[in-house]
Amino acid sequence: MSRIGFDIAHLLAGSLVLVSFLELYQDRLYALLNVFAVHALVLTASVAWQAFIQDAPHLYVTAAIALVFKAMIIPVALHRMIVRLGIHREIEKVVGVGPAMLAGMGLVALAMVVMLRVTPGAEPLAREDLAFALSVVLLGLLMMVTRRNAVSQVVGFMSLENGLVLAATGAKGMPLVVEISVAFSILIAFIVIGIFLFRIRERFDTVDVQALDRFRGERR
Amino acid sequence: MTIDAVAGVLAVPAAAAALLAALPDYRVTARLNVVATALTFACALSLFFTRPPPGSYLLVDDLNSTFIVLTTFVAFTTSVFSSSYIGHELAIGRLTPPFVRFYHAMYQVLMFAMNLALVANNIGLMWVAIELATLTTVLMVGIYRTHEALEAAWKYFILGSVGIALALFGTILVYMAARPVIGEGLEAMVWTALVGRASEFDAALLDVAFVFLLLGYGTKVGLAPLHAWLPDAHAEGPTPISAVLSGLLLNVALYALLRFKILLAANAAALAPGPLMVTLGLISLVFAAFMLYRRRDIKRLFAYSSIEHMGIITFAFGMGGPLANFAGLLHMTMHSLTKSAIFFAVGHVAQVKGTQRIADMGGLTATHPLLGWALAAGVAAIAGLPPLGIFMSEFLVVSSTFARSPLLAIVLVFGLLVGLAGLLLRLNGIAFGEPRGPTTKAEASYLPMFAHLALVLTAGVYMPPALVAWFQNVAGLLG
Amino acid sequence: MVLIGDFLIQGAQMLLVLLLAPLFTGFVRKVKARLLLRQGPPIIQPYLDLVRLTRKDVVLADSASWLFRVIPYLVFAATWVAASLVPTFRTGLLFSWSADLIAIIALLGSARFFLALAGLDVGTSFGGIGSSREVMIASLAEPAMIMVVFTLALIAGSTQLSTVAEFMASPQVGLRVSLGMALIGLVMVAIAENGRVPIDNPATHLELTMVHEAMVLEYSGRHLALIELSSSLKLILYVSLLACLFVPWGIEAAGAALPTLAIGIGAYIGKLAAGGFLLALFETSIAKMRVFRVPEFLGVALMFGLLATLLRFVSGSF
Amino acid sequence: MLTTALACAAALLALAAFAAMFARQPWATQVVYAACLVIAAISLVAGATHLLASTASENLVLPLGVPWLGAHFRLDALSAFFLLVVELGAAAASLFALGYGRHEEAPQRVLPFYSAFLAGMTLVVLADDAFTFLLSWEFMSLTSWALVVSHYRVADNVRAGYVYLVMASFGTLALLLAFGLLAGPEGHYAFAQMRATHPSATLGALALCLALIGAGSKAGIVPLHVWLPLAHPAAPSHVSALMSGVMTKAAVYGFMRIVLDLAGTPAWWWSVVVLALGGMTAVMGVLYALMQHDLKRLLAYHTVENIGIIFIGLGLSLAFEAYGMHSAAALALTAALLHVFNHSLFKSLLFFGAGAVLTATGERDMEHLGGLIHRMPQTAFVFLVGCAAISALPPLNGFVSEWMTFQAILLSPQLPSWGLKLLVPAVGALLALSAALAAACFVKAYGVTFLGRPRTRRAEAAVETDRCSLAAMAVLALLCLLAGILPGLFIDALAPVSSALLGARMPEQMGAQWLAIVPIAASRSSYDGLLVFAFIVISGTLAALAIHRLASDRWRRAPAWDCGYPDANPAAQYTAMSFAQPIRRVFGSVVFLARETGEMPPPGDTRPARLRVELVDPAWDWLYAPLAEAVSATADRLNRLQFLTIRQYLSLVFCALVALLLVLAIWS
Repeated sequence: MSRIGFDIAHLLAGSLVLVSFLELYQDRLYALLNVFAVHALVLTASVAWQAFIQDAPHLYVTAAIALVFKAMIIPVALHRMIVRLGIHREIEKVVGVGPAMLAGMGLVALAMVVMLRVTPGAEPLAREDLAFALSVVLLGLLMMVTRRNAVSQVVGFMSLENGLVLAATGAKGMPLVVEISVAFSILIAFIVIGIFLFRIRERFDTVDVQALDRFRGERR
Repeated sequence: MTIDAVAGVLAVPAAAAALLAALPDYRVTARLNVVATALTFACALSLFFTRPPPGSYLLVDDLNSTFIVLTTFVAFTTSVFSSSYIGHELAIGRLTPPFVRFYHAMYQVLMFAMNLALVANNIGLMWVAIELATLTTVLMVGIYRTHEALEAAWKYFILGSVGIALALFGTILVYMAARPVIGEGLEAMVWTALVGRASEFDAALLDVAFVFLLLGYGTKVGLAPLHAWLPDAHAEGPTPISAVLSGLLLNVALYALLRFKILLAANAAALAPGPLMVTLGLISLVFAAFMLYRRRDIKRLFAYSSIEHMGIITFAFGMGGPLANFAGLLHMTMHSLTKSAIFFAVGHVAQVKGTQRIADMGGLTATHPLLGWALAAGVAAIAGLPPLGIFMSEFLVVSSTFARSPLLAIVLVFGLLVGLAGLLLRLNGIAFGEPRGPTTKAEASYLPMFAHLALVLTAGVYMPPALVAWFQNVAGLLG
Repeated sequence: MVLIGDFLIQGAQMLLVLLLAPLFTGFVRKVKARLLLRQGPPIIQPYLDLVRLTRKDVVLADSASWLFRVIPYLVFAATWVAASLVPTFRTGLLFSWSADLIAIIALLGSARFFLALAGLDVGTSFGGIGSSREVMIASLAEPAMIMVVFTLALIAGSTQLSTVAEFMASPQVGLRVSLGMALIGLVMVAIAENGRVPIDNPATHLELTMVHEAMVLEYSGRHLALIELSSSLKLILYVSLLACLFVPWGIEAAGAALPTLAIGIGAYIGKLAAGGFLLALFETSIAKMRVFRVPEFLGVALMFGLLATLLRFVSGSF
Repeated sequence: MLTTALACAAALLALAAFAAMFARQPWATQVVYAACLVIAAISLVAGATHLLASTASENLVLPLGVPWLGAHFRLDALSAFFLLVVELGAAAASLFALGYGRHEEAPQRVLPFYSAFLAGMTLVVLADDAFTFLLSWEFMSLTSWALVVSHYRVADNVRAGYVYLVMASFGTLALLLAFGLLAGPEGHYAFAQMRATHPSATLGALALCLALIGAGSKAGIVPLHVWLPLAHPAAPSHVSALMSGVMTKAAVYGFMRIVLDLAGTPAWWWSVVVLALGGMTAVMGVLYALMQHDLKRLLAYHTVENIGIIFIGLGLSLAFEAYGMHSAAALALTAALLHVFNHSLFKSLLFFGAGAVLTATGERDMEHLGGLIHRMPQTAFVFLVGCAAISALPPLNGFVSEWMTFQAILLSPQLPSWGLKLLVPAVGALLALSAALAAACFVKAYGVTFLGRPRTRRAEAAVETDRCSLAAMAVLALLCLLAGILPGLFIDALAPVSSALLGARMPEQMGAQWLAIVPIAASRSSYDGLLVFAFIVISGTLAALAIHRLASDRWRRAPAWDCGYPDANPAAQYTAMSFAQPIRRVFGSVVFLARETGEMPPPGDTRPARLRVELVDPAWDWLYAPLAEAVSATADRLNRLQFLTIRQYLSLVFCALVALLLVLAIWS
């Protein structure tokens, strides 16, 4: 593969990590949704690029899904849900932005350390890509556990899953990629609908906090 | 003809699922459900005699045919139990016919998914199947639509999804490791091909992959600290599903773990998977053992005991070696049979007493002797008291471990003792003491319960040589 | 022929202790009285008492059971057998091997066991007091006694009284610290076991201070006679035990001729007199102690016994 | 013989199944107990013949248990002796139960487990590989547990059962570890294989400690005894007799099998542990017993004491064996074994008596009894024999074994090691103390229960128990006397055991003149129960005859004298509590921190004066309560994890992931 091709893929993957950091940085829901849309766009670009350089046309489908579903439908849906459920716009954090960022740095470093032990194989792309994908995944998880707000947690999960797609597409000739991305989109749809159905206003917690105290046989 | 057996294991549930979704009447569907599972079990048995050659998608070897037979058998007995259980639920109006219909369809889908996961030769396919099974159970856990049921389902769903993601990442990594060696495309995901050339894979990549797979599938196995979904899912769903979850789904997830353990073991440079599994196993064992003490909900109690035993099994497989592996297999089988039997009993008890609160049950051996003694026997078995099967497996695990690494064995024994004390404490309250709660007669289906207990008892004192040879062979495969 | 002779000797020994026992009790009383400058009863008073008692009817409490009537005979038998197995004037008695020192102690123990039961049988409060105190004292006295036995057995290499006595008579014993301690311990135990001052006062009739007397409070007539007889037997047993263990001189070895036997008997009676005198002297010069000082008293005895044993262990020369 | 015994065990199991089916039938009780009696008798004969014929050990392998190993069974001298003990107790209990069982209100909760329990004990002494042994061992515990909770409505029984089963499993796990140690990583579970591989001294010592914990917790070694006084009394009386008289012996068997047979040649310091524990157990057991006023619990505590005596014997034999003094070791071992046998006799007898009293009065609390000797004279008589025997009074059997233990202690100066030189006499003192205290305790038990005047209506209304029960007790009493006056017979019967385990035996006894027993040499020490018995009988009858012939034999009834106090009501009698008061003041204040608080109402106040006694059970309050505290505290801490929010659970997963990745990063 051409050097430039590798550089561009690399750039896109790196920028995905960057956008993840941006997500971590936000403290307003709408802003977060916009940033996530950007995240999805970058992913789309990178997938499309992979499809181009691997000339694997089926990856374009994945890119399309990423573009339509993640970059457009989901953000809009969430946006409307925020309005509908009257969720207030602040993002409640367990950990402040600063520490969260530091933790994120640590995670990226960890991802690098773990991945760079991998022997540079046929093409370096795989290794670098994996490192970035792993960081995106970890950052997504970090976001899920440091944000109290349901919507932001969904966003976290989705960016985690973006990392997966990045890895999957980066893995040259990996079968079932499209199916996987479809499956995941359905999963996310479930989650979003669930939030909507169960009227989970602020956080996943509310449901079981009540359940703890009122419903379970396990009353303390 | 040889393909038919495997095809049957998959096709029968699939077809049944479609059919059951279509049919309205409860009686018919319940019967049909039983018949379908029976058929599946028959197909599974035939796997012993005729075995298809490994394809790029499907594979049947000694390891998974053991699992398949166990799964289909317990699925069969559970469906028998479920017919009477669901009948009662309908009678008291806890479930409406449409939901029952949905339930039966989902039951078959679940069977299909688990069988698929077991016979899959392609790690991607295996992943898909396990996730399908997870999502199905999520739907069934929430089927009562009560607040806490929904809450349990939701928790299960979220944690499960994260698990799914992690497992997928692991799978991708394995593919990445395999691709340079095997080449692009489907072949690089075929397990037989992978294990054949695992020694040439990149060790570091395999390590990372295993970490993710361990966490991803470990969530399904219910290993602490990934267990959170398990107790509530068991407690709030219909009891047959609790039985299937404890008896089967956990095994299936564990099976996936074992496959990858073998893969890693085949690569000398990769880190030994044993210690990780041993650690997680011990953590789960001790943690669950202590959790038993504060349980007030009978189904949650046994859910935690499932965590405990999955811990033991993981520990045994982590230790490895012919003795420990044999013990692990035996323990897994015994645990599936016993735990599902216990859940059968618990289901009827909860229906009779109209509650799952242990405090509201008591003197069961006096009010419902059969149920009470069956439950007592089940608890004795699960607590590892002889002459029941789990005693033998625990005997083998502990004694073989103590000779190899005493400290581990002492932790193990400690956990076992704490768990036993916790279970018996609750059993005392349930089975003996002044009778409490309604004493109406239970219209229960005792057959599955006692069939399981009889099997467990037999295995405790006598195991047919054929079975032993089989297990030893499998234990050899596990390395 | 020899066997018959041995039989006679054994019989003579049994009769001897039986006959001497009341006399010894009387003697002690007399000496005590004299030391207190009283006239005191005649020495043969105990015989007279026994005869008088045996003539009287037995008055049984309403709540007394059959056991109550059997016990006096049991107690008497056990004590007599025990007493007859202690060599008095001649070692190597025919049956002395049938029970060694430990067995003799145990025999006395069974006598006490039944006596304590008798104290509880009628169901009166004083009987209970007596029994419970008696067993408490015994539970401390027996270990002390056993320790003394250990010491002797370790020195003589035997628990067989005849053997021990012969060994003690032999010059190779010499003077040993452990022996001295054992002696003191044994004396203290003997005092406690026989309920003498300062542990218990055989002459008291103040209920709350009684131990032995309280136990037998309900007995009358021949039963009481037997009990009295066996307690004097026990006393003489302990004295002769002390005699044969610590002043074994004059005890004839087995198979001695008749005239020498006479010497033996003489020596024995001399020892008894001395022992009685010392006992009386001791009792008149000391006051009875409170019941709960007794454990301390016997604790001391136990200490002596244990010390003696350990000393014996630590070095053969002691 | 082995096949016979195994067949009997199988028959018992079958009987259990049968009983489970038909227990509710009116005839079931009689049939089951009769069948148990017959089977136990057959098996008893088998064991006795093997022991007396002293044939070579028989082996048998069945295709059961651990698959590739099979279930090994073996009948050698040791197991034959213990088989004899077990079956004798079983037969007696079944005979007793033929009458006693009629009063059982829930036979379906007793019968199946009873015969299964017998089968379990039989199998324990026959098993010859680790798995079979532990299987039968724990099966024995399980069935006896079911019997303990057979009166399931009583909360105390259920609690007792809980403590019992937990302690039992603890013991089993300890034994499991011991076997794991001896079996090695390849899993040589057959005892024969373990014998073949001679473990090193440290390994053996570890095995000894584990065996001491495992078997000791079942036998009731202090401080592992806490379950025993709870569980034994809770069961029906014939089962209590079995648990106390026989099951604890099975535990002793397990200890001997592991330590004397499998763990290789002992080192001298092994014995120190055993001796110290034994001495402590003996004294603590009897002191505990003295503080009780529940008859069955008192008996249970005496089991603890006797186990202590047995372990003293075993410890001595270990010590002697370690220095190759085989004959002395044989003496100590024989003493221990003889005490095992004797204790099984009189403890069963005493529990039967307690059971008879329980059925006659419905009372276990001695403070509510009294005067039973008038209502149930035969029971009173046999119970008296039992009391005398367990108090080690000559000429009964309890004395013989204790006497032999003393003789063994007297051999200790020949031991080279100083530690033992000093320890053994101290243990001897403890032994003497416990013997004396035991006598005191049984004066209390018998006096308060059977003598005096009835303290309650129910005691007044008591009636003599039935024939079968009496027969069972009478047989045991007779055996007690027989073993007391003809000890030589039994000692010689034990010779094969000691020669099998130690390669040495006590000198032939039956040859000695007048059937005396001579442990070492006639000049050293000897005891002749027969003569002593004869003397006592003869002199007693002589005295009686003489007095009745020469003096008066008349007697009349009158109110009790009691120093002229009018006949107070029965409540004024000495109670068990007040009887034990002096001893409690001497020992209890040290061991149990006993405190007595008497409250005397002021003059004119009609309230009764009260005396309250507070005891501290050291084992429970200082060892087990803290443990339970710790466990429940941990449970509380961890239980918070049940109440986290999903996000927190996710963070658990996240932390696990990061931790594992870190491990990877560092591991490289």
